[in-house]
Amino acid sequence: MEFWRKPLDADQVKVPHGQIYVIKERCKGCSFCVEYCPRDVLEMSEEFNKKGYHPPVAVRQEDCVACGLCELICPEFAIHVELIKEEEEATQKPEV
Amino acid sequence: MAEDRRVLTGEHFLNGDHACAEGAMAAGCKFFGGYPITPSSEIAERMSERLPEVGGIYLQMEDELASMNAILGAAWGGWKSMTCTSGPGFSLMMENLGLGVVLETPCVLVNIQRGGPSTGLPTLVGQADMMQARWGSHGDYEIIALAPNSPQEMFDLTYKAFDLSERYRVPTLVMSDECVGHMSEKVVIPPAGKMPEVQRKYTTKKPGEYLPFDHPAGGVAPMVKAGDGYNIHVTGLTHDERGYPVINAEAQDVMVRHLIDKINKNRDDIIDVEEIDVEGADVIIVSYGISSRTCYRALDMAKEEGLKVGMFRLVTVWPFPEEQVRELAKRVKAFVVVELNFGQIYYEVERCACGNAATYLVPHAGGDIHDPADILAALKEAAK
Amino acid sequence: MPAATPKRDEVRFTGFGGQGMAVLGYILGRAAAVYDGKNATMTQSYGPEARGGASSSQVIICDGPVYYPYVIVPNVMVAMSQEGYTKFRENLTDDGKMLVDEDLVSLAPDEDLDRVYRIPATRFAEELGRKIVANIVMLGFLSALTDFVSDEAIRKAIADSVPRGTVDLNMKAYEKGRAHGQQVAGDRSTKAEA
Amino acid sequence: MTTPGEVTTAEPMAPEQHPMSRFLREDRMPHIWCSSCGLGTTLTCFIMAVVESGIDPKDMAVISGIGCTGRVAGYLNFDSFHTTHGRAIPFATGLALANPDLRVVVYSGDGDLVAIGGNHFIHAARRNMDILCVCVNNFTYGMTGGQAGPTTPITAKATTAPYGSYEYPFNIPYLAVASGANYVARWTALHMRRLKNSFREAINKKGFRVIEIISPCPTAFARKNRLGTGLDVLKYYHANSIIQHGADPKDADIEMGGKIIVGKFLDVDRPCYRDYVTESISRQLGGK
Repeated sequence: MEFWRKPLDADQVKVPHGQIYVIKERCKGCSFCVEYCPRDVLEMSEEFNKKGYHPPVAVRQEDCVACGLCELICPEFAIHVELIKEEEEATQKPEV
Repeated sequence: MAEDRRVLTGEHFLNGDHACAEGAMAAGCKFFGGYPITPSSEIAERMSERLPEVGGIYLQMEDELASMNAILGAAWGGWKSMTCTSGPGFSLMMENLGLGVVLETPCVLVNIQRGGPSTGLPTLVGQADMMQARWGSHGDYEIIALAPNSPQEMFDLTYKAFDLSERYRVPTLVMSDECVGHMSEKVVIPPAGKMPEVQRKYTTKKPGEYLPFDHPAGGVAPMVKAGDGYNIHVTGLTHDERGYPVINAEAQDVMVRHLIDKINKNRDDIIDVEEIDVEGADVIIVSYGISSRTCYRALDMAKEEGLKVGMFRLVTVWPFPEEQVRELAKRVKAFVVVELNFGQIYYEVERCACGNAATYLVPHAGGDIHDPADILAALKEAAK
Repeated sequence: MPAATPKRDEVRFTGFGGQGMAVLGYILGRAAAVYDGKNATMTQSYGPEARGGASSSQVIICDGPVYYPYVIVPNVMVAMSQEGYTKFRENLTDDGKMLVDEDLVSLAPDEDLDRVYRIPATRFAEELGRKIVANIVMLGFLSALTDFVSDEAIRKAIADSVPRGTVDLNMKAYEKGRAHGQQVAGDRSTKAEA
Repeated sequence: MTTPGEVTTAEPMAPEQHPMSRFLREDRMPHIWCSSCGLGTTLTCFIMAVVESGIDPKDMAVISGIGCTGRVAGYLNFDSFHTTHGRAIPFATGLALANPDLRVVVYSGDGDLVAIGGNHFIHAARRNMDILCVCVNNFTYGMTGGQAGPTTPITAKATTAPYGSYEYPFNIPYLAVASGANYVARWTALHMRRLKNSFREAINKKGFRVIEIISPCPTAFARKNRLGTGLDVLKYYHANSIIQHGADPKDADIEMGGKIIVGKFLDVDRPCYRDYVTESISRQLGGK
């Protein structure tokens, strides 16, 4: 059993969200991104790319916090993540 | 603006090495990367003193491998550059001379030849690196090599070497020797205004349109330098016009043909020879560099004996003046080749004579120059 | 090549490394080429040792171009070492002049004394304060005895070739040698007339 | 992307448009490096560091020698030079001197930089030449099949060391510090953020700067020594790297199965070669 300490201002901190993109044909299936994603967003897919590797897939996209680690560790320039802007994320902002 | 220190003007009594350095300066050389080696060190010494005066840099490298590479780097940084060496160092430079050839990089390499093989005769004359100049680096290519026979020509031909290297984007060799390098004679240098700096041709195309290794018929692409915003890629691998590696037979054919054609198709422009009394001669001496100075005397001696002898001196050794020798071979009895080795240019002459004229060699192992009497004896034999 | 054979003078300097034989050749050549408008070629024998070994230089002075760059038969030979004298003494023109440092060179028994000039160059140089200018004393003597190069040209060449700060000393050495040369030449011609 | 189960909250951008694209020669992708090789990771860190440093890539030139790492110059969309084996540093030296406005980076491998090019490495460091020298160390000649090299640890196997290497390897940070570099750091390919920061820091410094990156070679070194996949090697780095800034580099030897000391070993501002040239020439020649 792990104990997590919750920051007192946790409800005020906006957790960023990221959109993950995989360029499947570039992937060589090293699984670095899957292994080192701090939020376990990625898994190796079942599908093959043209070179016979299994590219990763974002199975828990909603957990992605756009930390960019997958993008940084990928040796193939095959995965990148885009920070989802707040206004896009928010539903219908009221006009003033 | 202050006086142009690039050009040492007027009449001077200079040794060949110093004259070479001054020729380089006049051409606008800004970088010298070299490693001291007898008998070329006087060039390095002169450059170390003179380059800072014109805002250039002399850098004594850790070895000749580094020297050759550093001048290639400097050339792509936008400077005209040179190195100098002798036998052992020349061997060490060969690999990266090939890099210079394949990167089509203008630069000048001066070899003050001494006796070899190996350490050989560090302080004494030789001319046995002539074939190494032609074929020294691996692979197939054409190169330009000039052979001065006086301090004045050390100045003039070093200047010219810079000009040729820029026009054909090829490392250009000045194949001198210990005797010319260490000989002092009058060197006359015109004023700076009459001696313009050799200009590099830069592209006017925009990034994206420019191809650094394009090969317009028989010509070369203009250059850019690092930092100009063209994001060029330059590789020693076989490459296409963009400079991108392409590892197949077709790309190899296109690239190597270009390296050869750009020199071969411009032979008339590149080749320079000195002809003395060639018309009506029975026998023609073929020589170059310091050996040609001895031949002048042998020529006099032969004339005194009533022989009809002429002389064909190679100012440009590579590319070899094949056509001229072929034509001469149809008109003369024989060629007598005089060089400080046991037959290098001799075989070129024999090849081009195509059996139309006999070819004799007056060999010499180096360490000293020929005895004119030996040349005379060969001329008599050839005239029979 | 010109048809007529131009006047060609050849000088050989020989001594030890460190005596300035190359400098001598250089000054003479420079004087001829740059200040007298002639052509000159200076070459030097060149070995691995910087000091003490045999050293020699040669100068050819010519009205026309110098083609063959080495001395064939010198008109003048300057010997500042026994070794140099012995090695090269056979090779001199019939009317050639042999200049030796009298303290450093013993003449061969069969030497033709008429062609020899024995000069106390090193001793003179020591008297002037620096043994190193013995070569310039020799040059002064050579200048008095020959017309290869003008006195004025040699003086200019010395001033341009020696290290700054030593011009006066070198000039004194030159004058000392030259004065001695003029005196000896005068004595000899008087003797010849007598 | 249309992967099943994916939650999209925005229209995806063109998925082939990787943010690194403008810094890469896209027409040469995919690169030749093996699956789970660390080289691509180091290159991403480098590019990100360039972006963060604010330097216009047009003012940078990258020079490589030969080998897997030697291909870096060919993939980066900067002015880039792929030279002969071992000679990237002298080429870079000439380039840096001819154009002082350029930031000159040598990016090459351990065999290229400290075996055949070892002499150039120590002399460029001695001169404190204005070059950032990135050495990706995978302990072997990977491209040619895994021969022993100058950094192959004792006992490690290679195709030319079938009984295990008998030779002491070079400790690159120690060599660089002893030779006179201005900045010396070591990271592994797993220390991406620290590596990137180190790159950024070094890019903005003068003089000879050395960053060694320990990187997996799954196909040659790891396979020959039964170290598993590239991922297994990264896990090994994770378990065995010790970050120790300011450590004495002589203590940073690398042994098979041992700890890897990483961090910044040296960061000084000794005047570089050009500073001495400028100072000396202006002193000697004045306003000439």
